[in-house]
Amino acid sequence: MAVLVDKNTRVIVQGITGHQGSFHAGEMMKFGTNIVAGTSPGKGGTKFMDKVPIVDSVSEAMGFEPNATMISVAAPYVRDAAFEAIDQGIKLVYILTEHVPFHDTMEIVHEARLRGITVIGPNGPGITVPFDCKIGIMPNKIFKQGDVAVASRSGTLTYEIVDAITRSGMGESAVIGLGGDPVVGLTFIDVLKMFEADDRTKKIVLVGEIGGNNEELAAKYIKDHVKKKVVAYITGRSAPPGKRMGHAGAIIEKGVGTADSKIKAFNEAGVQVAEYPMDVPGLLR
Amino acid sequence: MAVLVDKNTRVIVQGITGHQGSFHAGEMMKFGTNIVAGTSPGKGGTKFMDKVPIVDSVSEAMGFEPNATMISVAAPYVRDAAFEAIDQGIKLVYILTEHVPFHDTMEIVHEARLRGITVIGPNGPGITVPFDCKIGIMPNKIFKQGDVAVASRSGTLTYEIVDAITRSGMGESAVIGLGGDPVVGLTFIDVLKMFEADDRTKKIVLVGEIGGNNEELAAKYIKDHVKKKVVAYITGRSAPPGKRMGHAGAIIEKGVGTADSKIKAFNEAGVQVAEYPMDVPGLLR
Amino acid sequence: MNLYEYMGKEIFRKYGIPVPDGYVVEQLTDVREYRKPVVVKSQILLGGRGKSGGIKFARSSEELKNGVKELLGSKIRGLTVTKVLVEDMINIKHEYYVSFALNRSERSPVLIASSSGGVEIESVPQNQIFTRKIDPLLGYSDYVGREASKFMNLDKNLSAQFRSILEKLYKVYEEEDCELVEINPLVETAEGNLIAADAKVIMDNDSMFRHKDIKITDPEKTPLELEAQSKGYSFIELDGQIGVIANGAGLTMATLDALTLHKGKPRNFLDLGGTDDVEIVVNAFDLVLKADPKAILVNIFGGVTKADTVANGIVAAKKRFKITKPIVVRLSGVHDDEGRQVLKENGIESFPTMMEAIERVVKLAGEA
Amino acid sequence: MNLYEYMGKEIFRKYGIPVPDGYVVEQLTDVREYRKPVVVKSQILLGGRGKSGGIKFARSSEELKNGVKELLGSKIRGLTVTKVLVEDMINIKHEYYVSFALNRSERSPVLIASSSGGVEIESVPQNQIFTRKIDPLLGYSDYVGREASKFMNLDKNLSAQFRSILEKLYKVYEEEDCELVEINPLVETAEGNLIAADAKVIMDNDSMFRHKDIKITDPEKTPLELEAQSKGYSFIELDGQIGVIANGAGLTMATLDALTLHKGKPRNFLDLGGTDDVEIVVNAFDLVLKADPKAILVNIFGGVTKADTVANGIVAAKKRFKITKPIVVRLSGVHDDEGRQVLKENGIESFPTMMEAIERVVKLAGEA
Repeated sequence: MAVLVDKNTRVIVQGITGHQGSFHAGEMMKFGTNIVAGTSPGKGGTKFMDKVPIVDSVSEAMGFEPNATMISVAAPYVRDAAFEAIDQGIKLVYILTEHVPFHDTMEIVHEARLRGITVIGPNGPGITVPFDCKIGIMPNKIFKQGDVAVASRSGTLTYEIVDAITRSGMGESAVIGLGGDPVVGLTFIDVLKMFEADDRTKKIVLVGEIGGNNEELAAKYIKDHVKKKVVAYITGRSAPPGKRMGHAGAIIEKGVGTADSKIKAFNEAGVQVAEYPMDVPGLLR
Repeated sequence: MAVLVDKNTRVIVQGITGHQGSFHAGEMMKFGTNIVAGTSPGKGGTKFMDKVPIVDSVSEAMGFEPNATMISVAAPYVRDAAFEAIDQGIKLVYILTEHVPFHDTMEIVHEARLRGITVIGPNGPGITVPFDCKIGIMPNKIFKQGDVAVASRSGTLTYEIVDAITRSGMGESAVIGLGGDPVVGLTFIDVLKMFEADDRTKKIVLVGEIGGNNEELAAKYIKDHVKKKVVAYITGRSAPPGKRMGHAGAIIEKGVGTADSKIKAFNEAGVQVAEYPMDVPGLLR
Repeated sequence: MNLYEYMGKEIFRKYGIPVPDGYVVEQLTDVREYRKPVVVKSQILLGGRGKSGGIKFARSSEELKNGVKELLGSKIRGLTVTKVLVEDMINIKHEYYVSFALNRSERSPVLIASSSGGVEIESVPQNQIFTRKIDPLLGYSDYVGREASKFMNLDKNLSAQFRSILEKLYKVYEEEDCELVEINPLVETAEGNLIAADAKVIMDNDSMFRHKDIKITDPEKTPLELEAQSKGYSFIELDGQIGVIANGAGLTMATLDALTLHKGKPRNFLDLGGTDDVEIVVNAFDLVLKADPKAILVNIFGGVTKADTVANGIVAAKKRFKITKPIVVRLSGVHDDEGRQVLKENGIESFPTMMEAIERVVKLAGEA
Repeated sequence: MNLYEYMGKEIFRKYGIPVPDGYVVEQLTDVREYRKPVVVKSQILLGGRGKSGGIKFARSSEELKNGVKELLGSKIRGLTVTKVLVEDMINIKHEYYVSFALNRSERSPVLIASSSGGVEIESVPQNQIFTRKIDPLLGYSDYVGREASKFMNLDKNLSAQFRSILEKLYKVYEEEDCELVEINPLVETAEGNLIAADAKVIMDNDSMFRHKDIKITDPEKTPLELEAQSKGYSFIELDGQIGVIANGAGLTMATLDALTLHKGKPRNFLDLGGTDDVEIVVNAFDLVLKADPKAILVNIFGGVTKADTVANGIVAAKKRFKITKPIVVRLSGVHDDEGRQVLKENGIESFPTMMEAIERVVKLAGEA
């Protein structure tokens, strides 16, 4: 298996008939993702795009032997949908939804961890392994198969950087959006372990932002454990303290988690930090 | 390691200064159990029997590197004590206390399971592996080292049967009291797996009682997976339906879990069921 | 701890589960003015009250008063009705069943639901019953209710009501430390609303330290059992002639089993528990004597409870209560020799094995 | 969502955490008869109110009225005081600190406690601060409080009170979906009681669908930010001259960063989010124009938000609001060619890369 997913990954979409769910399920199928079923309570028995069976519950969807799910339901219902997937033992749970209360996410993430289940998100663009499998909302066209693995706390900015990498002639082995919330399923350290173990991956890009100490911990981890080349970009340098920049995760708390502290930590770990997003490909060479 | 514990097991006693805790800690030490510390909030800094350090919390007790705990605190405080031990990652948690609300036990047992922690009890006599380690309240003098493993839902009755085995000239490889409550940490199937895998154990005795379907499930498991000789005794044959016989676990519900159903299940699995407790050694020959 | 229907419904109301309006009547003067059709329901802890005549329907002031008069103080299968619940009659369109109970082997709660309610759930065919294990850490969540709704063919409106009730019912189960919460029947009214027409709530006795507001005496217990409970003994009255005192629930049960196999009939179950106090033994005799057995068997395997302590207790009890009935004692385990010596000195028969003691006490009871 | 002290204390009271008796005053006529010494506290969301003169002590009817008069309507560090809390004065023997907050990297709540309260916790030496991760599945349990009590050297009586407060405070944290619950100072009174002299409660904005009873406007937000919030935009006013519209929080932040590195000063942060609706673009312009920037930069990487949709939105906004200020657009990603064509036809400058657009807008803003 590549990073977390591959061609054999069998995906369901919880909330496949919703506005977001249906659009992105279609895009994922175009990308090559094997969507085996979708759930939409009350709409069981119909088909999505004349092809993918729609069922009423994850319990029924288990008949299609999924091992990953994309949750695309409104924020108040995410806890229920995630618990439904965890209860059935689905091993990879990606939550697309934004504005999930972080107390719900804490419960989801801790339950999942103890059961050996990986949670991606919430409020991130998902995971893409070109061209094995995409679970999430990244634009299909920016990818090219290659050896650069990208992990990011941001969405659009990830696309910007992936696009720059692709345009520069390189390609991606895996791209994971951790999610922009204060509590998300994966840390940079979690994905660094995966990237380091992944044969396809030769170089690693981390896209961080202000808030929390995820980047600082990652820098320390890189120093001690990562042999592959790592490059970083940090956004939010110009953010005034205490102002909330859209991502709930990006609050500068009491001087911890500033852009400066993160850049310093990376530099100390021998990780070059790009000044502008488009400088990333240059640093990878 | 023998079944769950051995000479190297490092035990703490939560509530070591209580009436029960101190008495049984003393007995355990006489048996040879390696008690490395005891907790008693507010009494930290003193010693138990001039020997075992007393500390205020499990967190402090971790300095003595325990890997098992005996919880002997009053029922309303068991949940707190068990969570304290689970939070510190102690791998074997024995709960001596009776009258623990079963909703508390459900939480404790499920949390522990997910973390790879074994819970014995509540409301059972614990575990004894002669003469490596005893965690619990079984009388020291009834044991003899041997090859019979005993698992029981009852306390005193266990002693009666162990005593009979010892008097008959045989001895025990391990004795586990599952506990008499409706919800306990271990099932007969759990211990059958351990006994089957244990080199010292050649023969197995299960002491069941009315209520639940633990025995029926065990019988099926024995038929399919257990090669060692198994003998059983079931108590509560004469219990009138619906009467509560001291053990909350021993309610006959709606015709399920009667003594007859259990005896029948064992017989079908080729397990002989003793009519009287003292008949057990005879069946083992 | 089995709660009366009206108590269960009070809890349901507190948690927002719809129940019919009603009030409790303990004497005729409690009856309020008749306004609309009501049901008068005896508050006893037995299934099948209706069939036993414990429920009356009243469509007039006259019928209401007569119904209450008839039921209050009446006996239903041995139990005296001291309270009746007067409740608004509801227009039943359909009856469902729903409960949360404990699945012991899974160590988890289980949801049981069926479209076939209003009858004992055991009589409903398995394929009409939805059962679903609830992970106690995940708890009840809406997806479980959606699965149940689908199984039960509930339409959108009913499903929404049903799921809202399930969520609250699970809260009752969890927060009130219940062994069982059951609504049978859960009624769909002619107006399309779901309402709990009955309430069965069994709370975990061991949890009562968290629910000090709830104080009822278990009506299934005899006065002697209640006395024993208040004194901290695990004690059950049975209908035989041989009084039994043993230590440990398992050994006590095994003693009853062995007695029964020897054609002896136990008068009671009494578990001394783990004790080392002479007075606890003496008080145990007090209880057993009140049950007026023909002979008394004491079966002790000494451990925490030392055999000589029990022997001293027996001697003290014999003196204090001037017992003339035969007492047969089996002592084994810790300090058994010392104990048997004490008994011998006081002229009380004792044996080292359970079988000898049982044979002896059965014989003595038969002669008495 | 930052709650005022008096709101936090209402919640504390509901959960049984001891707080001083008090009442809120919005106008002089709300002041009640003076009975005993009180503290008059301005209700503003700033630390260090005391030092800024926002707290008055009143030991007479006169002082009470004067205190309220002085504070109501006064400005403290830019914020107008519209409410004051009049509260019984307490006899302070010692001040402690306690809070539950989120530890992001552990994805867990953390308990922070100290014997050195009444000051900003950042100023307390690390070795006087007790911190303990709470496993969100195990939740807070008494053993954590015992560990904290020991660290803080609380005697038995204080420890019991403290642990009872901790248990309730964690309930507030969990049930009210808080980012932070803080009591600073937690006062030990001369009488030996612990009482919450202040209350800082920050609720998770994303959880407000569960807390519909709580409705306050964030006083830290400017009127324009509040307008943006009501319209569903993530919008922050800054003090520069270049209006910014981008899509995605990360890209928007990166845009501000790049602008700043180019000596450009952003007037705002505006994240369009994932949208494909022309009107959302138009309304974004409305907000940015109200902030009166010297030039406007639009930075779009097309994905869910298609570049041509944004281009159409820009054209529509330009017409509707008759914009004469320079607009510089960067379009890339999905439908970027089509989008740039639309802009070109309407005389709006656009670039394929972020750097070109940033250099251009900084230049234009400098000239404006």
